[in-house]
Amino acid sequence: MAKQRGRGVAAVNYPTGMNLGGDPTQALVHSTPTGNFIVSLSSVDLGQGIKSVVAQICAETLGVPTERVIVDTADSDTGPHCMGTFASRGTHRAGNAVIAAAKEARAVMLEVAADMLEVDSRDLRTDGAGNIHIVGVPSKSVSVTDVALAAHFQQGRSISGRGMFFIPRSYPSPTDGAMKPSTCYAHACTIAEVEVDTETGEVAVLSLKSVYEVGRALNPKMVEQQLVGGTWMGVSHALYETTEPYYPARDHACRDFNEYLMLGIGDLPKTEIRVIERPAPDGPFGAKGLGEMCANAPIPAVANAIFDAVGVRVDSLPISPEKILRALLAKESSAAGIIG
Amino acid sequence: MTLSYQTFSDPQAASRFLAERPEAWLLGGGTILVRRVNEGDISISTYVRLLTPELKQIHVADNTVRLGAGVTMATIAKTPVLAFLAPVARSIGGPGVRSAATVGGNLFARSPHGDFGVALLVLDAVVCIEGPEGCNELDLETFFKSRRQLAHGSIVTAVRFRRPMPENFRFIKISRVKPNGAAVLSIAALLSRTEGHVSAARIALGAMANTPVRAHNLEAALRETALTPREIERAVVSAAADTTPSSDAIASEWYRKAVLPVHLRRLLST
Amino acid sequence: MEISKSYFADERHGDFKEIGQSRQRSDTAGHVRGITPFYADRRFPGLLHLRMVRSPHHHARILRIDTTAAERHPGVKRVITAKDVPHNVYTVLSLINIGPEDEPVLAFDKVRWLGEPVAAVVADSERSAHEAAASVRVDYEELPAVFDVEDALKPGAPLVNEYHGQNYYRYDSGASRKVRLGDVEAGFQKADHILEERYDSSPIEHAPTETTGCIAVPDQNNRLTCYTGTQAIFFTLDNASIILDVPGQRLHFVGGTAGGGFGGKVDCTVEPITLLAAMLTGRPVAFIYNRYEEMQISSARAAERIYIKDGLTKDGRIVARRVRCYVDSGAYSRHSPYGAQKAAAHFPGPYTIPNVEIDCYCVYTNRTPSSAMRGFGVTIADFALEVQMDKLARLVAMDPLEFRFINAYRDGDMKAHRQLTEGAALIECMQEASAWANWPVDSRYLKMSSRERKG
Amino acid sequence: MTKVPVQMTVNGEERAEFVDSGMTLLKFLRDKIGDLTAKAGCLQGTCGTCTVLIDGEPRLACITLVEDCRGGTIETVAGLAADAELHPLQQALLDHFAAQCGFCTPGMLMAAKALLDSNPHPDRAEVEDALSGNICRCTGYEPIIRAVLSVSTSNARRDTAERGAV
Repeated sequence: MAKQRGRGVAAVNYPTGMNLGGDPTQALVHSTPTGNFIVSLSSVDLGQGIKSVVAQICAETLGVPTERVIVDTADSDTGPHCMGTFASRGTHRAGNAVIAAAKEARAVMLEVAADMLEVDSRDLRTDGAGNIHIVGVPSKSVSVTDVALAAHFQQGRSISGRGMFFIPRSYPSPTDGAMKPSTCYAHACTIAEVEVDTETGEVAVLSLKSVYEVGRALNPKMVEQQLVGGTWMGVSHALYETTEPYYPARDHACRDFNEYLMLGIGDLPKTEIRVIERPAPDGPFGAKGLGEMCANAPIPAVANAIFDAVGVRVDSLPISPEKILRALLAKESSAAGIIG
Repeated sequence: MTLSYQTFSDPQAASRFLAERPEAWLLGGGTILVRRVNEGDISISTYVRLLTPELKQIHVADNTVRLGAGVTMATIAKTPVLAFLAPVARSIGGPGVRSAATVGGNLFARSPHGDFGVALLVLDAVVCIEGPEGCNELDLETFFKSRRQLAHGSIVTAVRFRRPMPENFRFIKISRVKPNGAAVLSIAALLSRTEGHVSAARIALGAMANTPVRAHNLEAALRETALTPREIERAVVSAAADTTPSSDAIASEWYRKAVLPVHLRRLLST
Repeated sequence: MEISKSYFADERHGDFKEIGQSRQRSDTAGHVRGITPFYADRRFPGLLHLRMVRSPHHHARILRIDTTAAERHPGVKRVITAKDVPHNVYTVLSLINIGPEDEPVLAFDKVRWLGEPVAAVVADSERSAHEAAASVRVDYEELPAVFDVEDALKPGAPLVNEYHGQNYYRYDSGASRKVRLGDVEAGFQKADHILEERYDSSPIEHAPTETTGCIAVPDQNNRLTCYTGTQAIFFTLDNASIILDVPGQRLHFVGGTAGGGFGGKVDCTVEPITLLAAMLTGRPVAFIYNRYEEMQISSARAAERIYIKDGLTKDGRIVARRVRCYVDSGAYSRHSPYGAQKAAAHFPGPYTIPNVEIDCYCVYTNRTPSSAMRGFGVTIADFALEVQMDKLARLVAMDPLEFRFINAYRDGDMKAHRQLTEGAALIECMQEASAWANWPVDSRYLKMSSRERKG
Repeated sequence: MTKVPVQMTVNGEERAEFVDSGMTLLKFLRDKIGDLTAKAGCLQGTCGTCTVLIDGEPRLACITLVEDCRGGTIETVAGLAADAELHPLQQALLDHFAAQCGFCTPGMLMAAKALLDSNPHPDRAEVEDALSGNICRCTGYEPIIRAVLSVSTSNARRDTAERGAV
């Protein structure tokens, strides 16, 4: 049995958004009578957790705890327009829209509080725990609940805000392709370690160390969810996945999860993640889109590690045991001076 | 036609019922039949459930094992007297599949599935078939060769085999997806040795033909050898003549042929 | 997961109370209790089921569609064919003025891929829908099919999609989306080494555990509500409005909780026909892909063929890069014309190369239409680029990681698509990886910064 | 259409219904008695999203006929939590951020419960085997494995504590 190990590296960047179509998303924020806040959106949660992350964004902007924010999304009768959840745009676009809406709502909230405390609203601060106080005088405060009640039932004001984030469409130049296809870029570098069975072409990915630059990890545990899951998908793409195993021939197209191969639960590499933050000036609290890019660097890193291990290149995905074995046999034949 | 479900407690009656109705099918664990109905196979409209208790029973007497066709992989995996078969049973999909999939159903699974049949084949199992014409027994190799010609209405009720010396039994399943994915190939081997030499060898292969097959050429090549690395190396090449693998979504014909000797060598060398 | 805070510390302002906190997700309690409402968890009395009659051919002329037996089948409420669809030929990106409309909701003159929908059967049970679908008779005349992207571009190849008139999407820049910077031929001339390589991928399935689908329900206000797993609520609503030729105010979309998407649920393939079925029957209708349909009918990540030719100096600088990329769009456009130009912008990779020539082609073949997937236009490009980088490094006997430092883009660098680099952090990712994974690089690379072009 | 009677226990509650003959357990649970926790991910028995327990065994409700479940004891996620309090497995998935889209979660939970009911202290390989029939496309499985192993560990701690008490 001949098992050989190797390491490979890959480094990538990833664009946020779909500027080439024009990229708008809107949000509305309003308070309930008791000072909870509803974010209305039409963005979709595919599992990435946008409902939670925009709640945190809204809370931070308003200066209230996250649990006081309720996100109502994806009902076309109540939520303002969002292009959709794709192109790593959800958190970035919806997040920015929510910040804009929450800022407007916050301004009203502080004005109401200012009337109650008989000060200028510019002299007010939120404590993040549900209170508004005068700068430097924490004892002179009102609760957000009382502010909302006052707005509704005494001052007759709506604590609400409208938010719009819009990237105008970029049209590529027909001659040289000058264009602005996206806003900020996230980055990643993965180092993969593999073990290749030279007699069967089977690959075990032993470990992956990935560094991701995400702008700002708005919720680190949720960032980790995306990055770990995406890394798995990358390895799975690299070694397993195809709906048409004999592409471009259409034979034996996969019909089920027995045939559509993915990296199995019993074969998981040791996956470790580190995050770097270089906040994007246009991102919500600096965040960049990270949902897509996390799957990308592992693919070439694994491919390069296979070459490092056994000295053959498989330049077509997926890098199946068969392709590796054929390459190894071809290398052996050419080393032996056999043409073929 | 709407679906229906019929139960029988007498295999003969079930067999007669099935024989007269092409749209009626005997239900095992559902992994094949219910799936087909779910996916829109309208040629099936009647499920036939045979409720004879023997179908779910395991009998061991004088080292002869009788497995009812309705015994599940999960049951086999936890039956101490069949411990040598536990790794085979556990390789048949995840726990949800294993607690449904039956011995009888596995004999009808299409390549690359049907790894339990590979183990049974190496055990020289006999299949008990209840047909419209009565009860019949077939050795498993003949069964696999003729299973497509079985009359509609034939019911596999049990398999019977002699329990081997567990240490003589070896099984390996090569899957892309780990654990328990569909087979690139599977190998079952039963080797008896006398004074260090192979006195009897039976090898069966899964996913190396349309059904599990015996590797007669390989078996002959192994007989009387001492399983030295050189002898194994020479012998495993001969297995090629025993196989006619197909390409499918799991692996190509070429790949299966290419790695069979490697996996045989590894299995025989342990 | 660790956040390495030493990088860009001076840019990381902010004293946050909520941001940066690992608050528990609001939806997980519902997930673990199994009470999160996915579209298929909605229950409506009198629900009808829609099944498609699909093409058994890769490419064929439709001679006749006979639905008589299906219409008489017990339980069938309606059989829908192309003539019932108000605006049958559409393309999803018409919303951003990308045309021509090139895909029928239901095929009528031709089928262009195996599995293309030809008729929809709406019945009161799944079984009845299956049976009726099997009884629809369609006569075909098979046509030659083309499956390979480069074969499709050869003269004399079978024409896949008449709405385009040729087997590629015609951009304003011609057959390909072009990016040009500098003089790539001059760059090759100056190079010490040239490496030209080909990379391929095959289609990849999103494989969400929840399959694509929706339930359309006529409501009390003469509107229709569509419960859907779409990734884009208004995009899908607006496309449905066009296809059904009904004003948007008659449609109400409810979703926002999808059982995985990964880009596979933005094609609007189920909502319009299901809404139409609900309109025609006055009943709630469910159309839910089975797993086979999810695997072979729903769009895949496009297969790509990529040729990269690089000119390299012996001290490890890439001085010219030419890329030709063929995106296998399958029989129709869907989102692929967009993905191909996104790829064009991406192709030099996160490296600064003075001479660049990129051509990305969106090619039509007789295959399941491909579309967006996680990393649209980028994932396969990155595979090709980063394997190419590894080969280039070895060509000049350099460490692959050091080689990337030499070429890495930094703030202020001009990218091939004429944008100045800003917010770069590739170098820092590699620095961290180098130290952490014990992949040593020369100290000068550890002193580099994405923020300035020196070192 | 033939309606046939079936009777079984679902999450401790006796259920007696008339159903269409040939109905799957999944359809029975979802359409007949309104337990929507088991999901229809493939209807092929290949994805595990419909995993429920029948008489303690993990079973795929999509390929199981309800007429074969007569007299049986069915457990689904709907019966997992004791009112407001989550089952330790549910809590562990929550704590480990082991759910993203949530569609595979109910099946994962039932597959894990089947394991822990029969083997309170599984090792990692046993957890992998127990979940090997359940597809998750979001998480990369690792957080789910860790969540299940954490329950195994806390089972062990509880066992030790109980032994200590005696």
